[in-house]
Amino acid sequence: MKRQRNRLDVGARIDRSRRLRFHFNGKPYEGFAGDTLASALLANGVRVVARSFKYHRPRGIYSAGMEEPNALVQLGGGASSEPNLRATQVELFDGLEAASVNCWPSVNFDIWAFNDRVSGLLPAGFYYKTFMWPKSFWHSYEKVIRKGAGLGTAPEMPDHNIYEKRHQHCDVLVVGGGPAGISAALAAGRSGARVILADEQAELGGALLGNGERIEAASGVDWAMGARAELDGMDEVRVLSRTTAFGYYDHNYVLMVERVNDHLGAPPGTLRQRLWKIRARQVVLATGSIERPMVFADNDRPGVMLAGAARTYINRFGVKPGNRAVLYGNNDHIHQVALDLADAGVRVEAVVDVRAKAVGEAVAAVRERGIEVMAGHAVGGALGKKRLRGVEVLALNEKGDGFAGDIRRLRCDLLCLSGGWTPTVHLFSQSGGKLDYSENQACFLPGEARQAVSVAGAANGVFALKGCLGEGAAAGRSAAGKLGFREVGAPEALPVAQGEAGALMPVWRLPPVSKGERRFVDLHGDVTVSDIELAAREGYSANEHLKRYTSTGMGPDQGRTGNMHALGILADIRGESIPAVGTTTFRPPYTPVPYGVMAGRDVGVLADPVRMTAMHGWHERSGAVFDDVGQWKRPWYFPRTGEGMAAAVRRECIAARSGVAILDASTLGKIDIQGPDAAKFLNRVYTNSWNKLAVGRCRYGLMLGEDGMVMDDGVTSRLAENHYFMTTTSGGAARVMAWLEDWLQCEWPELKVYLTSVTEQWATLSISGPNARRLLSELAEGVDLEADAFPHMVVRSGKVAGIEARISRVSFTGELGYEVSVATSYGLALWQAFQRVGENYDLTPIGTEALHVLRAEKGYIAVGHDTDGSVTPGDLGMDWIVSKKKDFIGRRSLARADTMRTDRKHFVGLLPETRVPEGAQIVAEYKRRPPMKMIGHVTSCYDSAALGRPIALALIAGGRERIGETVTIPLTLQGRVVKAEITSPVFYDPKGERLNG
Amino acid sequence: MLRIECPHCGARDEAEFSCGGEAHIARPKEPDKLSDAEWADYLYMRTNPKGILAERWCHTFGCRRWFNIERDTVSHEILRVYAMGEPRRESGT
Amino acid sequence: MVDPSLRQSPLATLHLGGREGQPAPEASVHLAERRSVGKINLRADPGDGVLMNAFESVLGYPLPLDPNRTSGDGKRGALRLGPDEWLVTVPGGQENALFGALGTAATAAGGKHVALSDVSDARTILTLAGPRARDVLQKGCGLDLHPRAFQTGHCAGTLLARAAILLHQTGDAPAYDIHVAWSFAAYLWVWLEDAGAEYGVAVGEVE
Amino acid sequence: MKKNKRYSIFSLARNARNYHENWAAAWRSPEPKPSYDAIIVGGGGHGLATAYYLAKQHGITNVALIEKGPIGLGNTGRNTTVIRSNYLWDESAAIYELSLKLYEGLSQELNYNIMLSQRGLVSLAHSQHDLREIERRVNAIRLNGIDSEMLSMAELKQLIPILNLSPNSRYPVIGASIQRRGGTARHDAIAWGYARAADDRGVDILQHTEVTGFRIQGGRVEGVETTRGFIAAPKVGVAVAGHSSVLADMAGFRLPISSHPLQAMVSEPLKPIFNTVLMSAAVHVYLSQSDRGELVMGAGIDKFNSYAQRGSPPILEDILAATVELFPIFSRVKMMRQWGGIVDVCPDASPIVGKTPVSGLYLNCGWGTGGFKSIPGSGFVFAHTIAQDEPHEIAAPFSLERFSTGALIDEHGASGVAH
Ligand SMILES: Cc1cc2nc3c(=O)[nH]c(=O)nc-3n(C[C@H](O)[C@H](O)[C@H](O)COP(=O)(O)OP(=O)(O)OC[C@H]3O[C@@H](n4cnc5c(N)ncnc54)[C@H](O)[C@@H]3O)c2cc1C
Ligand SMILES: NC(=O)c1ccc[n+]([C@@H]2O[C@H](COP(=O)([O-])OP(=O)(O)OC[C@H]3O[C@@H](n4cnc5c(N)ncnc54)[C@H](O)[C@@H]3O)[C@@H](O)[C@H]2O)c1
Ligand SMILES: Cc1cc2nc3c(=O)[nH]c(=O)nc-3n(C[C@H](O)[C@H](O)[C@H](O)COP(=O)(O)O)c2cc1C
Ligand SMILES: [Zn+2]
Repeated sequence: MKRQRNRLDVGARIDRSRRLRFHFNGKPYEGFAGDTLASALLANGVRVVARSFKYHRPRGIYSAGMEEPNALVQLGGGASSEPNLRATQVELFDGLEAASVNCWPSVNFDIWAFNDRVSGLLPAGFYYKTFMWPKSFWHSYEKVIRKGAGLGTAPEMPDHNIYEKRHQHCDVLVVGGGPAGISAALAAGRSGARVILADEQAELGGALLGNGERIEAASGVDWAMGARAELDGMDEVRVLSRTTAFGYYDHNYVLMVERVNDHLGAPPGTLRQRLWKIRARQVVLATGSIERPMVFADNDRPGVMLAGAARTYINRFGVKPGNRAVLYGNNDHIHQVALDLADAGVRVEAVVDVRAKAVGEAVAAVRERGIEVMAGHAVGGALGKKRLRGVEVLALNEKGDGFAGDIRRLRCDLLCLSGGWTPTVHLFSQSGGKLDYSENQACFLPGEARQAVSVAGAANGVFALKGCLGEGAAAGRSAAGKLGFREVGAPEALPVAQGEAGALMPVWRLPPVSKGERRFVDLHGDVTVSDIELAAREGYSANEHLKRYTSTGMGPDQGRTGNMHALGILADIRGESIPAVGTTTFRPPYTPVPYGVMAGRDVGVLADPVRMTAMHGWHERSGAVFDDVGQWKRPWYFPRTGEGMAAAVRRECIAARSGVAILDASTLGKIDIQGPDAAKFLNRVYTNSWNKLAVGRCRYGLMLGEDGMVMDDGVTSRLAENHYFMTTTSGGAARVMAWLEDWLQCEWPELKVYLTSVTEQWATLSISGPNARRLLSELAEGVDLEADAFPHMVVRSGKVAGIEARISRVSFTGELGYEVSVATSYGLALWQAFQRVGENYDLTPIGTEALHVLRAEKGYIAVGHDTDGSVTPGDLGMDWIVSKKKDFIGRRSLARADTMRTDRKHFVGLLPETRVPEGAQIVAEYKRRPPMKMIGHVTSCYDSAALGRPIALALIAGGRERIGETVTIPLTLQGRVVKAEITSPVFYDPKGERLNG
Repeated sequence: MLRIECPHCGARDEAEFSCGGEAHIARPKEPDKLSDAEWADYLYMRTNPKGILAERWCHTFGCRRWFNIERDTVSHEILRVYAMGEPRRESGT
Repeated sequence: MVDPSLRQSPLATLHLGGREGQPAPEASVHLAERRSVGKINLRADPGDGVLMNAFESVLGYPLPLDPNRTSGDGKRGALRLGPDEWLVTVPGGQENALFGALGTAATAAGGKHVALSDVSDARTILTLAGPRARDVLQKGCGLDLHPRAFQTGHCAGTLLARAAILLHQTGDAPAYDIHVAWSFAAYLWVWLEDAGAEYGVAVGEVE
Repeated sequence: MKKNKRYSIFSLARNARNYHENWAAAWRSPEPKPSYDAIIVGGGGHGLATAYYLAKQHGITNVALIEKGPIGLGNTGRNTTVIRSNYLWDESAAIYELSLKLYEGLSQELNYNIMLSQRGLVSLAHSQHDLREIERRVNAIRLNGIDSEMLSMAELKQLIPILNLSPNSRYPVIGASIQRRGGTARHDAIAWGYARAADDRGVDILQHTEVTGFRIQGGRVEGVETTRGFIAAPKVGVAVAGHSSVLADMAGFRLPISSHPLQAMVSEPLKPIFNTVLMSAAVHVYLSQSDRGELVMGAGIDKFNSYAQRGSPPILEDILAATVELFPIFSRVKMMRQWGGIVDVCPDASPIVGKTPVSGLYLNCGWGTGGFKSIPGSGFVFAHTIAQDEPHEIAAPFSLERFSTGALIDEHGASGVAH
């Protein structure tokens, strides 16, 4: 294993006693606890860590945080493989494995780098201009293009970690744990408010962790650690480290992801990440700022780095990011960093400052050290390929917008850039807040807020530490204060030394030093200044067009380091101000979020509740095959050993027609309707009349949408003077209940009716067949089952198998039938009692499939099966159930031109030669080749045991007038054609005699 | 996720509610007297403003009660919560 | 009286048998099903004082008139579900008697528009208690359960994970009753055990 | 030097030599004329295609296309780009198939590569009910002469090996259909390609010009008020999607439309892993992988009205849970960006294309969650309708009158999500 040759001997926040081994691109390395993958790679002198998206240019580490545009890696393998992580954010752990993405065969030798050679052919939007001929070739071109695009690879195995979610309310949410955020949390916390402080880094401190600033007599880091201890001691404060607030939604709803154990390698089976769903009464955003680079030719070479990052590598990670450095920028920061570099033993070649008059404390200190300050100069280009070898420096003209004088070459392997700061306004902007442009600071600042949010510190354009501390505390105090929390004995402001700073001079674009040079604006997407100029030339000069045409800011880094330059350059080209050009939209997530954590535990068995009836256990033990009806599992059929579906269903049907069958009907929706106006209410929601239903009687009802289309059906019984009991279809239960409440509360509040859903209170079984009465009589007590005493469509109470039951004589099979309902917890006992006595009757459990065959033989509709929301009662031939004497929901719609057409699709029976799939289409005139005119479709089709042939139900245009005609069912999928005769939909027992047993 | 103030239960997450669309659409008293077009107006035509909309919500997973709110369809700000049956505010307010 | 031994729990399909009541020293949440509770859904006009008094005399406590509040104790009590809706609970087996008494009282008080529905089996009650109970619930419930916002005696209809529930805080431990529809109970139990796993879950004896 | 307009590999190579400095603007930025023969409001795909076909098919070239912002940034610029024509009802099949056919030659016709990628569109069934509906649709589509097939489980496995086909999944996949000609196209290219071609034929594309009112005299439209003044025209076609009700309000009528957020998202770019387009109506998710490598996914609408181009996060949680359930290997893939559009939803999930109560004013809207795929076809028939003042026969069923007559074209039930 190689020595960490760029590691400093002392200082920084790494633990040199804890060595961690890791592999990068298959090679072993060593780092220390506290390292990120990026700092460890730099410590080991690894320069090329990635290839760019389009031209596959070699790239190194550019930043020290989430803004990293280059160093994307694939982490782990197998079930822990994760694509596209920023090496600058990956905390090192022992055994970590990482590899560069988007290169082949290796990051150092990448075949695709050929793209860089022909980059002249690949300007922004080149694909819109070519690959059009020959027409059929695009598909092949596309394959190649797709291979070249993309970054990391999707894992090959399912994830072996788990994720969870959590809701949390708080008074004040503080996002960002730098000096501003810490101060805010302290102030709010001391007032007794419920506070959450979240920061995406491993430790609190923010910029203090890397910039060596001091507060009072202590280092900034010590101050942060002290604050952390105080916060941890407050009952109502929760500090969440490694937690990124990534989305700011309506009504102060903020989503955050906490990386629970990624830094420990997230062992299999453990909780890896947690989604926090925060509802905050007040939010303080102290999200800091991101340093901007400078733009010049070949500014993407490994060794070019943001100045603050270089500083962080030294102060926080004890890594010397290079041996010989040049600094280049437009503000004081480069001078401060020059001092840190020099202190760390880096040879500082020169500080190149575009400002003609570089003054201020830091500049003076640099000069004092004997470091050359090249004021009024700019870097024209970088030298080297896989590593930086030097830079070319030119003097600027007086206005600072062009070059004057000769190129001077400086040798270096590190170039630190600072083009100013971009406040991290992402979350503020997501919250709906407006941005204002600050000419002074050349950046957008939070303006008018739309939600209960304030912004403090660098995120608010306050870049000096003293201001950050003060503004943070004020924001925390004010947020808590708005909620009535008062800080007692607010401490004095902390003393911070603050030097004189020179003003920043924005420079977005300088003329090219030579034609065809590439100055990268968006490093990730390989977008250059020329690309932006081309886009503008071609008319894509709206910022939103520019973004999409060039793909600026569309990579995983979302243009953190490039967007402001793109904007500045575009404004320059258009000759307009930056605010006139405007930003593109900030969208969640702030940084990419794994699907897994958004899914949480809502996968596998917890993906969606499985609803089971009281009898479910029995069905399962009896080998039922289930079908999903909404969330319910319903027995579809009950095969016996060795029996296929067809045979099982046939057997079940025969049992119902000749003996007795039992069905679990518990899933039917059930609604208690009570009140003096109940009948009036039913009259309005059903098509038929409910005026004359006697107590103890049941009636079938059909419900329409206000558009006149059949919506649901079911049997309703009158249990008492003012008490009705409605049943609905299983799938429609919730919808009907909601629908009825809606009408009652919103349209007819004058009706005295109460609705209570009792679907789950009752377990219901239904028995049908000639032996149904005899079977029931063995179990029923206190109910006279004789036909005369208990006729069809009557409901009675009594005991069945010793259990209080409600028995109704109804039938969906056309046979003599009863529904027996008991309190759900007795459902299984009831069912088992039937099984026990049923042995003598060959009682056969049947599933939904047999039920469908049986009801289809009788021509009974199944709503949602034979109807699809476009069918009226008239279409179904059910005018008999539509009252002419009263208004009801949907009635007026039946009198519209289209619903009165006589050639609408009618519900009819079909006798097909062979069984056809449901959904098969019907034609009157068959043609050998499509297209042909369809006149309807098969809604239900079964092999009928009772009829000894296949039967079907269908919706056919003018069908009732066509009874007796033969139509054709072309089954193009199976390559056959079936003829069928149109009939009445009632195939079996048309007189309904069997109902009476 | 919107935070909606149920008049009965207090502020709850949007997930507990169902949205019923535009409020104050009264069912015509005598549908038969309406032309097809007038009926279609009741059935389908909606004011769909960019700005303040009076709409109905039901606290489905709470108290199951319907109520009205005024909400800005651009900012999503909820300006007013009021009972079912209470009239809409005069326009311009 | 129907033989209560014929009753079955909605959790039967989970085959918890044997795990109930096992000692779990590490556990900081306690999960159980409280099966034997009679429940009556009551709808009436809270503004009808005569009616309210009549109910109070039957129940021995007043129906709560504040939203999201309960009255009575854990065994016999009423939860306010909505402006004109309550859930009245009694020890299992007494629901028929109470149902009758409430009905009679309503009639006697001249209550023309009152609805009573026996919903004892429509929902079951899962009880969740212990120092981390709140943390378990917050994994799937958007209510603010902080003691400043939700306390013993409060109730709320809400969502827990993908199930509709009625949540009732019954003690400061904290302890909660979670009323959940019969057919969602098994799902919710599995969800709760899963969510509680990190805190250790003791599976309680069935009451 | 003469600017380059024609696109080809040769012109690209030629231009590379002078650093691409000679490319002409794809479309001009003209000053508005006081009057035009026709005005199209809305610079989304539908408006731009309409302007193009007005010029190309009907020789009406004195046309202004008026767009309040930059073109193509409404739903056209933010949709998941699923293209298919496998619709249930004959009326729908006709218009979507016309569209797909036009799409198939569009790169060449517009001389702009729209990157049509006919990689096949798979619809999943998770229950017997789903299966029945899918079969119904496939049968109908085939008899309409449009390609569509059922896939066996084995074929499905071969086509999408990473799909979770375990019977123990909460929503096990029990069947699927495919339209092989279905796929995706580059959304921006549709807008820009049509704009460039329309401009080439003389259409004035007026960006950053917002229509603020209509001038209507005696029931006839005379022109539009805009933020850049009044512009006269005897014919005005409106294709503003989510803003249709706002424009209708200006013209004094209401529409059966409500505007809802529809959300979408992309993952970070990945190497090719998924080579079809997949939709599952039951679990409400659809996804594809773009040429850049992102997984592009969308969901169902948020249920409340909104003009905010953003929705609520539970929708995202749901689609991502569904996605992980269907593709367990995507659990560690990351969502990179999510956004929303404003979709114009009709009660029957079908569009409105035709005349309005104001003569000379025509309307194209209600495409809701599914109108990207219809851009060429809809533009074609809408241009005809405007030019002839008579609905094109394919557009006729999609009239506004159908809400009075009741002849709705209900694409909800059978199509599930209408993407
Ligand atoms: C997230 C999402 C996913 C989708 N996925 C798919 C899919 O996979 N497949 C599919 O086929 N469809 C999909 N759609 C639907 C599809 O995007 C739309 O139906 C289609 O783009 C509509 O195009 P358009 O031209 O009518 O509208 P838009 O593209 O929205 O254009 C309307 C234009 O009108 C302009 N405008 C508005 N008001 C005015 C005014 N007063 N003056 C001037 N101009 C005005 C707007 O600025 C806008 O540019 C999706 C939509 C969304 C939001
Ligand atoms: N020299 C200069 O010109 C200059 C310029 C800018 C800033 N600074 C220094 O930077 C500091 C600014 O202090 P501050 O507190 O405003 O910012 P900060 O940068 O110190 O802290 C911001 C913190 O917010 C976190 N963060 C950002 N977005 C987040 C999100 N979405 N979720 C979770 N965490 C998030 C970051 O990880 C960081 O820790 C001061 O020390 C100041 O001196 C100096
Ligand atoms: C098909 C498609 C692919 C997209 N791919 C990306 C992408 O790779 N990177 C990205 O940042 N955004 C991508 N977007 C999203 C856009 O950046 C943008 O968010 C979206 O068009 C909505 O616009 P708005 O966010 O400006 O409102 C994509 C959008 C679409 C429609
Ligand atoms: Zn409520």
